Amino acid sequence: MIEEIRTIVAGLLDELDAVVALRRSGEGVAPHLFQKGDDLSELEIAPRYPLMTLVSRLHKRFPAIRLGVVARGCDERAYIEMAKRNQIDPDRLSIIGFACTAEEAQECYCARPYPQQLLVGTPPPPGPVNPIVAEYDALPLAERRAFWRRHFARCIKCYGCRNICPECFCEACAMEDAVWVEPGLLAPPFPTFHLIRAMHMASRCVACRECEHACPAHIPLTVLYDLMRRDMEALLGYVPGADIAAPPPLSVTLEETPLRVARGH
Amino acid sequence: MDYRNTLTTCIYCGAGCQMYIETIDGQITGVWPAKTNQISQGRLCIKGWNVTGFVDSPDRLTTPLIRKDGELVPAGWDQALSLIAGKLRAVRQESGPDSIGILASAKCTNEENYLMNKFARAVIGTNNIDHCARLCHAPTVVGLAAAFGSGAMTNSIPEFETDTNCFLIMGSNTSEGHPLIASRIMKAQQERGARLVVIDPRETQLARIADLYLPFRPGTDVAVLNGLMHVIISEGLEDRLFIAGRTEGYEEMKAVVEQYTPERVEEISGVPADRLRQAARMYAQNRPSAFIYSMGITQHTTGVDNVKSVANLAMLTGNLGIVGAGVNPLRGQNNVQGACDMGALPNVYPGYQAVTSEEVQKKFQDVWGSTSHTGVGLTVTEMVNAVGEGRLRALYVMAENPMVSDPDLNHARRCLERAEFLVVQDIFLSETAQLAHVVLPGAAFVEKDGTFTATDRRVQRVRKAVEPPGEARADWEIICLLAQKMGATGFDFASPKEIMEEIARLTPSYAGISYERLEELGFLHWPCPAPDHPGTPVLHQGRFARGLGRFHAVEFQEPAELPDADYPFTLTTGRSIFHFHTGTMTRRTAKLHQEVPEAYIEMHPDDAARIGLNGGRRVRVSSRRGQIELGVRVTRRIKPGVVFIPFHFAEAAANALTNAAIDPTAKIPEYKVCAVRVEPCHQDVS
Amino acid sequence: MDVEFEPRIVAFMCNWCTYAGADNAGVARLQSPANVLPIRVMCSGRVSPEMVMRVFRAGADGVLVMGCHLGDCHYASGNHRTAKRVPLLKNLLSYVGINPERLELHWVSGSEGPRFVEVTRAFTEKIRQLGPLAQEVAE
Amino acid sequence: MTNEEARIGVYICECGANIAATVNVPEVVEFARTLPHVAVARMHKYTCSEPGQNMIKEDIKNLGINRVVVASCSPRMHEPTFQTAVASAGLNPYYFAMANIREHVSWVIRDQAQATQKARRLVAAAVARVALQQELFARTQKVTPAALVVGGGIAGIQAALTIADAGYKVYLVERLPSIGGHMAQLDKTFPTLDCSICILGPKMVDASRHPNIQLLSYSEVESVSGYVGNFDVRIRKKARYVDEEKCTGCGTCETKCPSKALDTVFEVGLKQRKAIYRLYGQAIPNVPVIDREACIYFLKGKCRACEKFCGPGAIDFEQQDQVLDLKVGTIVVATGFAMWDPTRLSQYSYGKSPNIITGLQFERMSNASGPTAGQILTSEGKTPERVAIIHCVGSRDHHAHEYCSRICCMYALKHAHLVHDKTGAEVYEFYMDMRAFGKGYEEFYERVQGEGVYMVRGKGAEVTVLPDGRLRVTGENTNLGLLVSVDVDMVVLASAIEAQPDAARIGALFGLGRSADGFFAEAHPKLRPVETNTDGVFLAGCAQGPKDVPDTVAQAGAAASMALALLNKGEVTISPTVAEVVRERCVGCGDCLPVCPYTAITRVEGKAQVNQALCKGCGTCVATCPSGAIEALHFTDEQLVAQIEGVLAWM
Repeated sequence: MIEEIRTIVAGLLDELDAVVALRRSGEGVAPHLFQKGDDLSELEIAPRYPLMTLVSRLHKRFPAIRLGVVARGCDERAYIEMAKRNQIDPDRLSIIGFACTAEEAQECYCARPYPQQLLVGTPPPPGPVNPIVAEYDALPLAERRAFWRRHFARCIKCYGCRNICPECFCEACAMEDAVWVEPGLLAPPFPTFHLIRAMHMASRCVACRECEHACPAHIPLTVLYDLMRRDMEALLGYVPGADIAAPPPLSVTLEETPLRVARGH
Repeated sequence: MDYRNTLTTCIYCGAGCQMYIETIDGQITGVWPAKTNQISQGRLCIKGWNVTGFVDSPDRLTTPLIRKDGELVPAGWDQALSLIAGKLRAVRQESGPDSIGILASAKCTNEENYLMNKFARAVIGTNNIDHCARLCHAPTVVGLAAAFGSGAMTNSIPEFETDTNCFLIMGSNTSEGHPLIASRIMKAQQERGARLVVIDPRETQLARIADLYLPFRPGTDVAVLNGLMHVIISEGLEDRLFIAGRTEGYEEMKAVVEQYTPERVEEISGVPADRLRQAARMYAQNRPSAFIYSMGITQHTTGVDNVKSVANLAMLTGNLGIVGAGVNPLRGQNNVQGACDMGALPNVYPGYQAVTSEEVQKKFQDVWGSTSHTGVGLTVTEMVNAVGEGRLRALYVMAENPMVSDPDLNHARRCLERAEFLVVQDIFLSETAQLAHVVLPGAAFVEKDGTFTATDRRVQRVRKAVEPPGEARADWEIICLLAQKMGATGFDFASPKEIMEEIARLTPSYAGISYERLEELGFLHWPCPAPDHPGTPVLHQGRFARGLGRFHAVEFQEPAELPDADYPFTLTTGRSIFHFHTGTMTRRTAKLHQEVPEAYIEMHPDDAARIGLNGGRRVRVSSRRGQIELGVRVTRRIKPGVVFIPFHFAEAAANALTNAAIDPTAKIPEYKVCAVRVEPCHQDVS
Repeated sequence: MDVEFEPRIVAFMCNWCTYAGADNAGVARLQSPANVLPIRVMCSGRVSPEMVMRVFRAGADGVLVMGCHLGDCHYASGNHRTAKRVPLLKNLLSYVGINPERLELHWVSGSEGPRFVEVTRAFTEKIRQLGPLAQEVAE
Repeated sequence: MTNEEARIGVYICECGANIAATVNVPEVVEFARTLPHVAVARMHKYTCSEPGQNMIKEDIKNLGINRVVVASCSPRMHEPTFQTAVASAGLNPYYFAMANIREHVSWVIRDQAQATQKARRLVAAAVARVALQQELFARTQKVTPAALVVGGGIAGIQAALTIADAGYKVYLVERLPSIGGHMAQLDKTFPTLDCSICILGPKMVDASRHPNIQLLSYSEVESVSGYVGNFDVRIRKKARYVDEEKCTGCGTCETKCPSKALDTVFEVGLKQRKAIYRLYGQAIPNVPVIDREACIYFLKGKCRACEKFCGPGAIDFEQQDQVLDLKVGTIVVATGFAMWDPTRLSQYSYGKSPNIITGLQFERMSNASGPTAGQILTSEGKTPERVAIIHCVGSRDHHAHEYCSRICCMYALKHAHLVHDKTGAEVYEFYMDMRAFGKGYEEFYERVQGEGVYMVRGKGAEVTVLPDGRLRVTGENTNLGLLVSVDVDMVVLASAIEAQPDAARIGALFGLGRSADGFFAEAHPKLRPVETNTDGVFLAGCAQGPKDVPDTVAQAGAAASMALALLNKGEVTISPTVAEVVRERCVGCGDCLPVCPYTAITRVEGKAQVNQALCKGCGTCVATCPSGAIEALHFTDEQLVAQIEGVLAWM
């Protein structure tokens, strides 16, 4: 698989300016911008980093640059939401899509562990729904409260969930806006800090799970985001990362994306 | 289009997290957490995420500065270095090497601290070298050396997540001081059900999620620890085999501890007797149990006693020499461990080799060509006083800021203002640098290569990602240049890599450490005596460094200053997660500054009512030594009668209030306890 | 919450419909609960999820978002966004254990004074039954 | 907030006893004095009065008050009053905030303690808010000296003439091939019985000849953008396939055209017309159009008879729709009404017999130029002996429209008179209440009664078609309390008028709201009857609600004078309470763009930008932006949060 990817990248480097992927150097692996002449044997596909964040940064910095990116399903979904919001220029990006392994799909609870532009690998079976999410509606309010109070109490306000998130490309963040969240408190104030993010994620989260990996407090953030994504689909028929042509559902009128029957709480 | 990600080690706290510094065409464009690093595992705290926030600050020093008729004016390197070299030579000739003092730095690399110790001893010929470890873990070094024969953290951080079954955290606000270590503790508690006991005057974040929280009166640590041991012994929970086989002095210790019944301890410390019992059982019955502490234990006039008591408790329950247990002092700075290892102390050479030992002196003499023979040198606090009294005529400070970090700042200021010749090497014009005669522009961590040694004796690489601004230079280069200016040889290093080779030659515990191995393995725990040695995550396995572990019989003593009618509150100081030490870097980092832009004092609502704050937002806090004004946060998370001030803020420096009274052996000041008065400022009521 | 619990309810009212409706109720001297504290905005579409969360953070026991009936929005479709946000937000609140019944969305036109009173009375009673929010968000 | 320290003056109004009776005003004043930044707090019996306003002005001058809070009635009532007062004392009007302690407190809460506490909360909120308010400055814009009148019925014609006479350019848009509207279809007008087209005709001619009026018949408004004083309007002038310049209106083409079609519009389905036709004899412009659906050439590709016989060669099968872009300063919407379709309620059996007709069909039948040349005839061509007229068909009916259609009673009486007059038939009027409120109306009612028309008080419940084709009308005579049943030859249904079927689309076009009855909503039911919630757009005629000709003409005049007031002023002030993008916070994601109903937001150099002249300040974009990069001036997050914390503070 990885060899296949390396060959494709080698080929693309003739037509493109550079290709974004992971690179092993010395003791570690990090995002890298492969250019002609670089040693492609250093190209890696794990661990995962939000490569579209880098693509966006490069597109903004170099207005003419034509890039390739080695992408998983979640990377491509991130790309779709970012391109839709003018953070990536689709005309200057080609996606070298590859399929995740069945194990990866499992641990990511990934419903679509491969990109639309699949070049390498075969689609594995989708992962299961996170059991907590699957059972969530049966959970009484008091238990939901206890659950999140316990988890949020550990938050050390590193903003890692936001910093690592490919969809959190804002210049200014509501979580840092003193009008919503009193600054300097540990754990950060409830409910504003975490719920503002959850609300923003409802139409953006592409379930890459990076936020949970980056969380020093091990908060199961995507339980909340998955629930919001589920509602977003149920209420407004919107699935983040699915369709580059679908407008942000909360921005348009009821005529454009009608409100379906609300689910019971 | 030059795109790079440079792997390096965080400069905030001693956890040893790593991150990639992303640069595009030589400009810093971002930070990626290092998923492959064993400590941070792709996670960072807010300081780590914003670790480069200050690097491009317009306040950075870009040229050497020389004081001309009262003013600091830009100068060339040669001019500045010649001036310093000339002055130091003159002073040494007139008043001898011990009229010169040197402050090394826990922020700088091992290589730089090694060079600084070499400069002091080989070039100047004095042992007057120390650094701010004095102000944090000196009692640990002394106390644990006495008990175990080695003054460092006994175990390694990853064990907390995988093996520890009970954490006893005392005097450490771990989630704010060492967030990524707290992360391991949280995971152990979440996923393995490990027990968490927190003993602290403040209801810290970990206290709130703890299985058991014991609030207590600051400064009564020994009483509480003796109380825990009393319960353990009286309930027969001690580890008799361990005590018999690996320790000495048990009976004397036991005799003292017997006096500390939970009821008596409750009287002294305010810890409810039954909760003390529960804590003792939880710690003793869930081996491996890790005792984790920090400044709350050490920054007392009884710092060494506290540390010895901690050692007693761990030995009593056999929690030493095994994975997941141990006595774990968390080092506050990125390289405070390394600075100590590298001999930036007045009493030891690198690797804790005594300056008083003839053979050690000879060993270094042989390699260096010369060294000091003047015996144990002065500590930070002593040097500052000596400057004030004129005994110390010249002081060379590398990347430290005693004008904010020292206790009783007004006194410190008076002293340093009298300095005949003060050289400060830093990246910003710190409060201390403002008093200097010569200022040398150093390089920030992203601008130089080297190594840091994390709190668990983990040596990791620091790598250069960008060039220093203007004429600023890496500190190791500066030391070499200065040494050469003074005619010294043995300072012609081409890179830190070469310096590490010399370190390995002279430092047994680093003997097996080299850049090649670090490049391959990522890290090594000292002791690492040989190039094929895997390193030592867990100390004291099978035998203690000193042979048998030593129990010390320790009696409780009150802190030097207690609240009274004039100063009715007990002030304790500490950190906020959003800032680091004297704030020179974090307060210049927008994302951190916006979280906590200014100093504040925490006080209990009852106390707020007592002083008639009614809704006011600012207070005046005064002690016998000074007075500051700052904002107030009313919170139930602190004991009535106790107030807390973070120490990062020069304009409202907690250390204007703190007491310079020091521990007799470790010479650490009592930052954690002093008596203050708090009054509302009335100009803000509208 | 020493004596009998008196809920504090923040009611966002759009300037053109609901606020006029509330005025209309006043002119008609229709008694409505003192617990309802009006915040006038130009359009219910101005009420962001952040704002609603902030109101709960500030200690309100319930929040009413009220605007023009769909189709009657003074700004044509401002209230369409409100209509979408509120159900999502109610769900979100419920997921972290805040009773979603503490947030309600109602369309009240300028001529519906009686309806305004009906809505505010019923909501106040419901919140009275639910009790103080503090017990649900205390950290 | 500006850096100067806020010095707030708080003024609590007693409003006579309106507030003082339930709110302990002195207590609220005392409380206000304890609030941060409050420099002075006073009470007044009538704060809105001259002396009340002077008190505030004096404090601004003498005590250096730089923020003002008035706690009194609804801001919807007096906010402008006080803002003006504050401004006249040299303080920016946006340094003012109002607490509504009358409509929201004293009038709705009996318990004095509760009322007083809520008053304190609202005052605290206003004080907290005003401290954060920023000074804002209204801007002025030139007004384009032209008006658009939409709808060429009597309302539109009247409005157009009035504006044009005042010397301003008017574009009069009519969607049908001719102006004239429903009034052109009518026979006589009540109560004077003068011939409708005879009084309308001259006005139509005036309109067509007026130098300042550009007639755009057979045209529709496609889009409207811009704002009061500066609207950009796009008009589609549908292809007539006849050159208006060349056509002399001789009518030869119509006589030669071989293809017929049913005229469902003007003749309400009672008469055929040709494929090339004029709406009616007196049509203006007097130029035919070709109906593509009926034209043989357009259907089969050959014929062109009209073309052959047209002397001036005005026929142009190649003609295309024309798109005109107009700039106007103001708009009068006079789009009229539609007739309610009686088939929607089966009990009237409408459509089951040709002898059951609507009021409008009767007008055509009775009209000399109509299908029967003015004779009242059954479908069999016989003169009816008995005719029933049923009122309130589709109005005052829970199954149709609840409202009273206002004109039906009078036109039904007129029909009774005409039937009686032309045929001598027995006429039965089934009515619920006879609503004859206008000038000379009651007298006309008397007169018709005098003519021997049978008045049956009670709604005609049902119409059934008997086997022999006659019609049976049954209903209750509520006066006598008996069921009545009458067999007649003809039934006239006085059906209601309702909003145009495409009123929703038209409303969206001009940013008009609609009231529950479906007609366009005026800005205030009493005080602003012709204004709308879109500045610069006014309503005339039945588009706003059912009314008869005199009322329509009167309202058209009113709308015209509102438009003229605007045009005369020559400039408009743009409110500064709009949205503003904080560029450094904006990442250009564009989530806000589709939100704006006025397309006031565009992306400029990768970031959002608000056209403040287009923005109406709803703030929906503000609530949509995840970055908080848009501020709603005068309703900023900071101001609202301060207000919220104010109302919530325990006290």
